[in-house]
Amino acid sequence: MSDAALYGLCSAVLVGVGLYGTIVQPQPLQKILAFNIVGSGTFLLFGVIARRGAAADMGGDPVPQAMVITGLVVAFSATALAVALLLRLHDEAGRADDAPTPPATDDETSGC
Amino acid sequence: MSVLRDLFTIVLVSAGAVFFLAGTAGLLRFPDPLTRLHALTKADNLGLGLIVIGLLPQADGILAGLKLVVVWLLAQLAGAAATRLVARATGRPG
Amino acid sequence: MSVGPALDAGLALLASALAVWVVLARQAFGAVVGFVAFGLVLSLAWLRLGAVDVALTEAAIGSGVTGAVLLAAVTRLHCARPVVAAARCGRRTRAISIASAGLVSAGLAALVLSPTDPAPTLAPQAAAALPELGVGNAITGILLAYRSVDTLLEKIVLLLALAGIWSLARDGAWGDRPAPPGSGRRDGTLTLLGQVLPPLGIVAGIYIVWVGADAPGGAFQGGAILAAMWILALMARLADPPVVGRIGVRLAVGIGPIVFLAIGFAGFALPGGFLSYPAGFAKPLIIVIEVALTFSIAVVLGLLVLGPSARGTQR
Amino acid sequence: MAEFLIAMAGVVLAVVSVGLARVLWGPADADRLMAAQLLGTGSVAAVLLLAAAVGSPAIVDAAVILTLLAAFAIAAFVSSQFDSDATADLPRDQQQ
Repeated sequence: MSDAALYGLCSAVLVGVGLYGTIVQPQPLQKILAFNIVGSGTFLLFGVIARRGAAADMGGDPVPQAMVITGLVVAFSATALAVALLLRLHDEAGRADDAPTPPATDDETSGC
Repeated sequence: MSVLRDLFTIVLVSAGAVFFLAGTAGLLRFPDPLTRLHALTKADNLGLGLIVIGLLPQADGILAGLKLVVVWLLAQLAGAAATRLVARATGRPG
Repeated sequence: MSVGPALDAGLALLASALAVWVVLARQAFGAVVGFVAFGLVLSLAWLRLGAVDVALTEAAIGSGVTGAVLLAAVTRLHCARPVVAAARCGRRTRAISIASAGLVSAGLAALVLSPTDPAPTLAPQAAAALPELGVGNAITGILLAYRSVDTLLEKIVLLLALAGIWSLARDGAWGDRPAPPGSGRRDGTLTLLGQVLPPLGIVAGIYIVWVGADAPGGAFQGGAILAAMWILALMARLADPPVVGRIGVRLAVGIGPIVFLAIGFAGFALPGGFLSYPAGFAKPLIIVIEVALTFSIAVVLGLLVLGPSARGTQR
Repeated sequence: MAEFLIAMAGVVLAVVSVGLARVLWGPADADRLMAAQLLGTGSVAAVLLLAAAVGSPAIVDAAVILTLLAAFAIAAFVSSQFDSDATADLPRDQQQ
């Protein structure tokens, strides 16, 4: 089996595992991680396509590789935003715990 | 000459790998966090160091070799500081 | 070469196993550490796939800076009560999710195993046009010349994410300093690390940007290293986080896209198109854009790690 | 020679990834982090070996980045860890 096919299978596994985690994982932080794994799997798929397009003295097609670099940066900014939202939610929940009646925070749980 | 050079690389790189093995074994088998940290630093310093020294004859040019040494020094510095910080985080006075 | 495939198989297995661990771990800290390890393994996989540029980015951003954000977040979440009463899914939901995720995986695997022949590639075109740009690294050429609109929009995405994070600040803290990373406790070792590592890291970051024209490297990777060194100095309390409302901070954040856009619009006047470079000036313009971008990327990534403003953080 | 170096990269990675069992077992968070640090050092070694095998000096840059950011990630962990120690005994409204 060629290295491209091997990593291609790996990317398929990563997307599946990440998708499962995104749906099933109850902890919001791990949901974010699982979603990032879906992203990594997708990027790896791009890497495999790039590898197959190796030509002109290059190890791989540079166009998908450049798109992955862009994608990694975007994925990071989305993750940072998601984590900041989560921390803020956490602060609000912690504050609300001291109040007599906790407000509805079931947005997270109702999806599951 | 080239045979001798390759032999040097093979011996030192293998020795480095052995230190990684020892470090991992220590990390898995030692009873408490501080002794495990002790095992880890062996792999960090000696394992990587031996591999870098072993690779030096394979580097083409002085600059490339220098970069290898810089990587090792950086790893040393970072590893030493990180070890102390982790030791502190285990909750005992470092 | 019989050992190569074995190494590839090992890396693919390790990555998959770590992904499973991250998704199924019962304890968030273990999951985060697993994720950082997963990033490391992936950057090795990228090296094996011949994509050194991507490996550098994955190591710097995918594993390093993301890892720092997650590690800091997980300790903050750890020491208090859980946010939401985490409802576990029922057995039926699990079964349906496993089936659908498996279906997606199987579909992707089938696609991967039936490659088109000849494989589509733009490598020859990219290589043929490179001498015109005067840039040796095809990926830098693509990011800053052929598909520079993507790169520009990506910068805008970074700015949007930053605006989103800043808008999570409480009313009283609006435009003030973000909380410094870590704790207020000074520690000798941390101070030493904060004093010694950033100078070396800044040299390494600038070097990575500089070689990016002709060898793997570039603005993203270099910018991420610079951002990490800045955050390290802030952790060691060698500097204070900036007051984000200040005009200087806004300018630092925007200078990269501004220069990019200015040169882009100048393209209308000179060679006749948005983001097209006049013949012979491609390389100097690319370098100007790259330097401005690196600076902005470093500042934005750092501010993304710092998070929203918080009041009363000056000690 | 290239084959030997690639094989050694695989050996070091295999050895070090066995240590990842500590991420699963713990018990302390520091143990999990130690396993990750070991994987980091092992990856740096593997990258250097691969660079020598392929004969591409650019790959060494990946090792530089990995080393720098491993130190950074550990500092991030430890300094936030201090945070939870330091504020654990404060009343809640003073933690923010």
